[in-house]
Amino acid sequence: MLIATLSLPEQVVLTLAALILLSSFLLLAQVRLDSLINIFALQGLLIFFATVLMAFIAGKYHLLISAALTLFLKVYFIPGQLRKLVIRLDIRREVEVIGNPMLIMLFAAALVLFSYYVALPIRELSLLSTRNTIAISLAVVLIGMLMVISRRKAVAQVVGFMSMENGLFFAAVVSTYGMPMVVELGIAFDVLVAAILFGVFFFHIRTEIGSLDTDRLNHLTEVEK
Amino acid sequence: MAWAGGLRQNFPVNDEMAILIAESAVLTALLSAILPLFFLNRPHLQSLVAFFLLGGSGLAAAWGGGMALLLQTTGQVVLPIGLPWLHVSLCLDPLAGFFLFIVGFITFTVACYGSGYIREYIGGQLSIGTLTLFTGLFACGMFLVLLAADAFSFMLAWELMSLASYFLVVFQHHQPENRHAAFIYLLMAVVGGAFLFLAYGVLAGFSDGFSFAAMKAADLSPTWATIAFTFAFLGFGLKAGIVPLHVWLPLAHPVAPSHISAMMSGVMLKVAVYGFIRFVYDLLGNIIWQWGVVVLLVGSASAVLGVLYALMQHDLKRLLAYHSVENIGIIYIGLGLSMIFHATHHLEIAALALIAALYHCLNHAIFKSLLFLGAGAILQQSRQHDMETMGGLIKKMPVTATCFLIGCISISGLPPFNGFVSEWLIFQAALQGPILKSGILGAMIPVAAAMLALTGALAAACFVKVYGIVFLGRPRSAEISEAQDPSFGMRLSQMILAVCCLGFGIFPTWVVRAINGIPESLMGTGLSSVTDNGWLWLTPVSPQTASYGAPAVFFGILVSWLIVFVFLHPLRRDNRIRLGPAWDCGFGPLNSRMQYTATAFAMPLRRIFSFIWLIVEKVEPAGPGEAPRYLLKIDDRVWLMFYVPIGKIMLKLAERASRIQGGNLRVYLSYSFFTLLFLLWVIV
Amino acid sequence: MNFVAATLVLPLAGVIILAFIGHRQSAKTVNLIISAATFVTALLLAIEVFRQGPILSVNKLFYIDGFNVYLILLNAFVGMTTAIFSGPYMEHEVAIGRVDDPRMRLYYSMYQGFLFTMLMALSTNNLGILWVSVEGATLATVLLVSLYRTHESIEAGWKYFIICGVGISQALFGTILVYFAAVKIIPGSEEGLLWTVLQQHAVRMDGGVMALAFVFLLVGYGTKVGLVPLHNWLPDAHSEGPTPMSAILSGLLLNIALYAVVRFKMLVDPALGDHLAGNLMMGFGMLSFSVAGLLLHRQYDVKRMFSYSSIEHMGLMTFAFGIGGPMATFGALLHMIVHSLTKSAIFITVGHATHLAGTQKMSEIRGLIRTQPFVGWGLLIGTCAIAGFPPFGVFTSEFLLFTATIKSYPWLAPPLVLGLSVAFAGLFRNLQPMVFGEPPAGQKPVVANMWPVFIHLALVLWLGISIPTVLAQWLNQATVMLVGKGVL
Amino acid sequence: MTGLFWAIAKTLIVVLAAPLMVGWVKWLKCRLQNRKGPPPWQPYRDLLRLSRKHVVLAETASPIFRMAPYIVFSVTILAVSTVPVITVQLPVAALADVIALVGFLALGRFFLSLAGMDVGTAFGGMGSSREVTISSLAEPALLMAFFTLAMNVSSTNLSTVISVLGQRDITLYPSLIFSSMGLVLVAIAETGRIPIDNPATHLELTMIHEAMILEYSGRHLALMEWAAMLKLTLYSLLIVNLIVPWGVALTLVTGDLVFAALIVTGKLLLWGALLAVSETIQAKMRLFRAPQFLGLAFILSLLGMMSHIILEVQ
Repeated sequence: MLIATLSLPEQVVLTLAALILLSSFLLLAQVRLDSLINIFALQGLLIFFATVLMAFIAGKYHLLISAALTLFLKVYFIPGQLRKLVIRLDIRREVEVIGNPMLIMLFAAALVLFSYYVALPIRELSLLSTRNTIAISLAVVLIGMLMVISRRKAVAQVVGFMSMENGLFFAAVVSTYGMPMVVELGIAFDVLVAAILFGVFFFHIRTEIGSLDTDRLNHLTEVEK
Repeated sequence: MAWAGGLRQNFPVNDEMAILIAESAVLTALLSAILPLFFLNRPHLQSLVAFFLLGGSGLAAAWGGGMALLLQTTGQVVLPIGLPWLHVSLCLDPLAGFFLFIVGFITFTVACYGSGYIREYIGGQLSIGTLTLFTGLFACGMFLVLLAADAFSFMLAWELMSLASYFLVVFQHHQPENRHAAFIYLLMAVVGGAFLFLAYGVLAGFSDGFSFAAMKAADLSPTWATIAFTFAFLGFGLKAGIVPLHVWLPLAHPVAPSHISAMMSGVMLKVAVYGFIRFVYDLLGNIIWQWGVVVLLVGSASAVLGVLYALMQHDLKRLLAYHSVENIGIIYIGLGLSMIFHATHHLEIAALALIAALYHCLNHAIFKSLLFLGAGAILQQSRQHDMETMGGLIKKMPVTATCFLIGCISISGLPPFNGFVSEWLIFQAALQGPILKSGILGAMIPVAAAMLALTGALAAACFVKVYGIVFLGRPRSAEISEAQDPSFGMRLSQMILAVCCLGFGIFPTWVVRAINGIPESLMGTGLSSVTDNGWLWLTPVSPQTASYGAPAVFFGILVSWLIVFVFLHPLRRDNRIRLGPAWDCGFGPLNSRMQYTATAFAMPLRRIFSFIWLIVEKVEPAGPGEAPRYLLKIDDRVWLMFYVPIGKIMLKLAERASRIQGGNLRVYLSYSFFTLLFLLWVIV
Repeated sequence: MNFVAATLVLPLAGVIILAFIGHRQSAKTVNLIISAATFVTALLLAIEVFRQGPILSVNKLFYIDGFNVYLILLNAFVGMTTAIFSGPYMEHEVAIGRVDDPRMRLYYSMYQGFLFTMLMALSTNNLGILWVSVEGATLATVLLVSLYRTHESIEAGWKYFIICGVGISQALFGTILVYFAAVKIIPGSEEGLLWTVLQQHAVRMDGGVMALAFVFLLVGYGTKVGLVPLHNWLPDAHSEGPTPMSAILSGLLLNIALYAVVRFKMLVDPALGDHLAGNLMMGFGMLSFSVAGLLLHRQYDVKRMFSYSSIEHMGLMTFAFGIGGPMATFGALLHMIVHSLTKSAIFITVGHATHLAGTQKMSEIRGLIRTQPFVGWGLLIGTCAIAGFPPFGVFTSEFLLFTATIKSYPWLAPPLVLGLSVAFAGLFRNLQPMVFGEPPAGQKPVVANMWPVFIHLALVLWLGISIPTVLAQWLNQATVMLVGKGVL
Repeated sequence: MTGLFWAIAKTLIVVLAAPLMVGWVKWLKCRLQNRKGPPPWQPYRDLLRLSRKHVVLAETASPIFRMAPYIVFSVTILAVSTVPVITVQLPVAALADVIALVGFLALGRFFLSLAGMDVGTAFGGMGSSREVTISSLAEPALLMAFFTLAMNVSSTNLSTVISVLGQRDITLYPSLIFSSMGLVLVAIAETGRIPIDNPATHLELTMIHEAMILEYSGRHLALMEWAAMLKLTLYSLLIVNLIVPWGVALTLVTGDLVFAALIVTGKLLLWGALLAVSETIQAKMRLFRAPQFLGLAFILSLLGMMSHIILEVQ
C-alpha cells in the first residue's frame, strides 16, 4: 500500500517510527556517554509522541496513560538518573572504543532487513495502518541487544537495555494499541525498579573494579587461565 | 513333571505359599536393615539383631525358593506401591525359585559368619549401623530382583542392589584405593543399569506396558530382538563381570568386608546371570543362534582370561575375584551352548546345557563364598591380604584350612566335588556339537570346550599355588604366625559350605532332577534320561554315551585308600615315624625366605602366556649394604585398551565444553542473541 | 478463592514488615512464621482445588488448575523449609562478618519478595502479569546474589541481571506477539492475555505469529530456565549468592520459568497443529543436558557443581515436555517436584558443609561423614537421589521419561542414557572425596538444622515408592491439558 | 557279579604289573645304551625295600604331606580300574568316563603338588610349580584327544569307545591319527619321560617329579613311586588300547580273555620298547621349550577334532 493513502497522523507515526530507528543507529554509533544518554532521552520522546498520536488515531485513550509513563520514565527519570550517575562517577567524557564501528553499523542494517523479513507473516495478518512499524520495533529491539553486546561500559549497556524496552513498548503500541492497562503498569514498575537497581550496581562495580568496564568482570569461568 | 507331581501329593500346598514365604524373607531383610538403627550406641546388640534377622530372611528365602523349585509352583502377588497405574508385582516361578534358594542360602551362611567377623569393627571409627543397614538393603534388593515381575520393579530392585553394595564396598572409606574401587564400581553399575533401561525400553516399546507378561507377549522383529539382546547382554554382563566388562570386579570385591565379598562374588553375580536367563529365555523367547555364538565366545574369553589374570595375583581376595570372572565365563559357556542348541531346536541338549550352567551357578555360589569366608578369616586373624606374607596356616587354623582345601578342590573342578560335576555336564553338552548341521558351529563348540579344559587345568594350577603358599610351608611373616581359627559362627558357616561342596558333588542326580523343572518351564522340555538309571548314575544323554557315578567314585576312593592302608601294614616292621629337619643340601638351616614365593610359583606360566598381561619386571641392583630388589608389576591390558581412552575422550570433551563458560558477559549475550536470530531464521 | 489472595498477600506483607523490622533476632522468626502461614494457606488452597477442581477468580485475574496448584504448594513448602534453614545459616554469616545489618534487612525482605513474585507468576491467569512477575523475581533476587559485595558476587549479580533482563525482554516481545495474535480473534482486547480465554481460542490463532512468538518466549523464559546456551548466568548466580538463595533459585525459580514455557506451549501447539514447539524444546533440552553433564567434570566449587546439575535436570524436563505424549509429560511434571525438593535439600546440606569446611572449594572439603555424619550422609543420599537411584522419586520420573523416549524417539535414547552416565560420573567423582575419607585438621561440626533436608528426602522417597492419588490426579490433569490424554 | 570280579582282578593285575613295565623300559634302555642295567624286576625290590624303611618326616610337614601318598595312590588305582585292559565288559567303566579319568589324574596331581610345597623347601616349590605348569598345558590336550575319540563314537565311555573302534573295519580316520599323536605326546609329558622330564636324574635344574617327592621316605616314597609307575602303565594301556583297539575281548569268554591278555601284553611290551628307543635317541629339552612341545600336542588334538568335524561328519 502507498503511504500517500494514509491520513496525515498516520504518516506522522510512520515518520516517527523511522526517526526512532534512526535514533537506535545513533545510539549504536555514539561513543560519548553523555550524548548517548541524550539520544536515549530523545528516543523516549519520539516514542511518547508516537503513542499520543496512536491514542488519538485509534481513540484508545488509555494509551495516553502509557504515554505519560513513557514520558516520565524514558524521558525524564532514567536519563536523569543516568546523567547524575555519569556526573557523579565523572565519566561524562569517557569515550569508549567499540570494535569496528562501520562493521557494527552494517550489521545493524542487516538486522533491520532481517526483522522486516521475520515480521512479514505478521504484516500479512495485521489490519492496522501502522503494521510495518512492527518490523521497525523488532529492529529497535535487536539493535538494542546488539548495543548491549558491543559495548563494554556498564552505562552504555544499560542504555542499550533500555532502548530494547523502548522497542518493546513501541511494538506493543503500534501493533495492538498497547497491552492491557494492568500489564502496562506492571511493566512500567519493573522498568522503574530495574533502573534503580542499575544505579546501585554502578556503584558496586565501580567500587569493586575501579571502573565500569564490564569486560573486567571475568573471574567466574570454567576455563582456567 | 511326574516327580514334582509326586512331591505335590506328599506336600499339598497352594501356589501362593512359596511366594508368601519369599515376601516374608524380603520384609525380614528390610527389618534387619532398619531395626538395628534404633540402638546405635550398642553395637554388639546391633550386630546380633541384624545378623539374626538376616539369617532368618536368608532361610526364609531359601525355603520359599526351594519350595517353588521343587513343587514347580508359580505364585504372584501385587504390592500396593509403585506407579499409580502400575503397582509393583512380584512373581516366583521355578527359575526365580532356584536363584532365590541360592541367594537365601548364601545369605544365611554369611549371616552366621558376619556377627563374628564384624566384631573387629566394633569400637572403631566405622559405624556398625551403616554396615548392617546396607547389608540388609543389599539382600533385600537381590531378593526383589529375583521376584520382580515387571520392568519397573526389576530396575528399582536392581539399582537398589547396586547402590547398597556400593555403600558396602566403600564402607572402609579411609583407604583411598577403596574409594577409587567403589567409584569405579558404582559408575559401571550405572552404565550397566543404563543398558538395562534400554533393553527393557525396547521390549516395552513393542508391548503394552512394563509387565513381564506383556513383554513375553510382544513379538519383535529379529533386528529389534537382537538390539534388545545386545543391550541386555551388555547390561547384565557388566554386573556379571564378563571380559572386557570385568574391571570393576577385581577392584570392588577385595575391598569390601569379606562376608560382603562373599555375597557380592558368590551371589550378586548370579543375580545378574538370572536376569540374563530371564531376559533371553523368558522375555525374548525365540533365540537366534548368533546370540549363542556371541555368548559362547565371550564366555570362553572370560573363562581363560579370568583364570590367567587370577594366576598373577598375590592379593588373596583379588585372586578370588578374578576367579569369579573365570567361573562366570564357564557359566556363560554353558548358556551359550544352550542358546545355540535351543536356536537349532535340539531342546534336549539345550536343556542339558542350561542345567549345567545353572548347576555351576549353584556350585560357584557355594565354593566361592566358602573361599571368600576363609580368606576373611585369615584377614581378620592376621590383617594380611598379601599371599607373600602368609604360609603354614594349616597348623594354626586347621578348620579353616580343611574347609578352604575343599573349596580349592571344588573350584578346580576335581572329582568327587561339586565343581567337577557341573563342568562335566558342560563338556557332555559340548560333545553333542556334531549333531548340529552347521559346520561353523560344529567347529566353534569344540574350541569352546578346549578353552574350558584349559581353564580347568589352569584353575587347578592356580589353587595349588594358593593353598600351597597360604596354608603350607613355613609362615612368611610374624603376623601370620599369630593367627588362629576364628570364632564358632565363622567356623560353622565355613563347615556348612564345605559339606555342601561335597554333598552337591556326591549326589548330583538329585540336584539335576530338581533343576530339571526350570528348562521344562522355560522351553517346555526337560532332560528325560538324565536320571533314568537311578540316583546312583548321572547319564545326561544316554547310559551308553556317558555316565558318572558320583557316589560310587567317592566310595571307590575311600575303599582303595583303605585297602592300600591295610595292605601296607604288615610290610611295616614298626610304625614309628621319625621327625627330622628338612633336607637343606648341607647348608645352614632353611628359613621361610628360602621357600618358593607365589610370584616364583607362577613364573613359568607368566613366561608362557606373557602376551596376555602388561608386565613390568626389573631388578634394582644392590646398593652398598642392601640386597638387590626385584620389582614386578602386572597390569590388566583391558583397562588400558578400553577404559583409559574412554576417560581421556570424555575429559577432552568436557574441556571443549567448558569454553562456553568463558567469563565474558558480552560473549554470553551474543550466545542468546545469535540463538534468537538462528531460531527466527529457522522457523520463518 | 480467598486463599489465592492470602497466599499472595502474606508474602507481600512480609516484604514490608521485614523491611521495617530490619535485622533483629525476631526477623528470622517472622520470616519463618510468614512462610509457614503462606504454606498453610497454600495447603488450604490445594484442598479447595482438590475438592472443586480448577478455580477461576471472579476478575479472571487468577486461575488455579491441576498444573499450577501443586507447584504453588511446592513453592510455599520449599519456601518454608528454606526459611527454617536460612535462619541459623544467615546468623552464621553475620557472625563471620560476611554480611552486615542493612543487608540482612534487604535479605529477609527480598526473600519474601521473591516468594511473592513466584507465587504471583504461578497463580496469575494473565500472561502479561506472568511476565511481570518473572521479571520481578529477577529484580528481587539480583541484589541477593551480590549480597556479599565481593568481586565475584557483584560480577555474578551483574551477569545475572543483564542476561536475564535481556532474555526476559525477548519473552515480553513474544508475549506481545501472542497478544497481537489474540486480539485479532478475541473481542475485548482487555481479555486478550488471559490464559483461560486464549486456551479456548488457541486453535484459531494464527500459526505463523504463534511460532514466531514461541521462539521469543522460549529464548526469553529459556534464559531463566537455564537452557544451554542461555544458561551462563546460572552457575555464577548460584555459586556466589547466599546458599538459601541458591536453594530456592534452583528449586523454584527454574521451575517457574519452565512452567511459563509450558503454559505457552499449551497455546502454541493447537495453533500450529504441528510439533515445532516440541522439537525446539527437545533440541534445547538435549543440548543443555549433555553440555551440563560434561561440565560437571570440571568443577572446583561445590555450589557451582550442583547448579550445573540443575541445568542438566532442567534440560531433562524440557526435553521431556518436548517429547510430548502422556508418559513423558507425566514424568516431566513429576520430575519438577522431585528435582526441586531434592535439589533444595542438597543446597541446604551444602550450605552446612561449606560452613564447617569454611570454603566452597571442593578440593578442601573432605571427610564430611567423619566430621558431621548427618551433613555427610545428607549430602551423599541427596546426591544419590538426584543421580536417579531408587527408591527415590527421581528414579521414577527418569524411568518414565526414558521409556517414553524409547517409544517415540528410539535413536535418542542411547545418547540420553550415555549423558546420564557421564553426568553421574561428574557428580560422584567430586562428591565422594568430600563425604568420605579422613577430614582435614580444623574441620569441626557446626550448628546444623538438618530437618528440612530429612523432610525433603523423605518426601522424595515417598514419591519414589508410591505416588499419592491426589498428586497423581493433578499431574494427570495437567498431562491431559498438555497432550490431550492422560496416563491413568 | 563275575564282571565285578574280573574288574577287580584286572585292576589288581595292572597294579601289580606296573613296576614290571617300568623295569622293562629301564632294562631295555640300558641295553640300547650298551650298559648292563638292573633286571626288569628291580623296581619290585626297590618298592619292598622302601616300604620296610622308617619314615623320616620333616618337622615342618603337615597332615597333607602324610595324606598325599595314599590319596595319590588310591586315586590312580581308581583311574586304572576304569580303563578296559583285556575286556570291555566292565561294569566299573560305567562309573567314570574319560573326563572323570582325567579328573582323577588331576586330583592326584593336585595333592602331589601340594605335598611338594608342604615342607617349604625351594626344591618342592620348584617341582610343584613346574608340574602344574606342564600339566595345565597337557591336560587340555589330553581332553581334546579324548573328545575327538568321543565324538567319533559319540560316547565318552571308554569301554564303548574301545568296543566300537575295535569292531569297526579298518578305515583311515585323519582325526584319530592326529588325536593319537597328541595323546602320545601328552602321555610322554604326563609320565615325566624324556624329553620333558628325566626320571633318572636328581639334578635340580631339570627335575620335576623327583623334586616334588624329594622329602619323602619310607613307605610314603614307595607309594609315590608306585603311583608314578602305575601312571605310566595307565597311559601305556590307554595308548595301546585306544590307538590299536583290536584284540580287546568283547565278551567274558575265558578263551577270548586269555587271547586278549596275550595281545595286550605284547602291545605293552612293544610300546615300552618304542619308549625306550625314543628316550635313547633324544635328549631332555629345556623347561621352557616344554610349552612348545605341549602346544604341539594341543594343536594336534585340536586339529584332530576339527578334522573330525570338517572331514568326517556328514
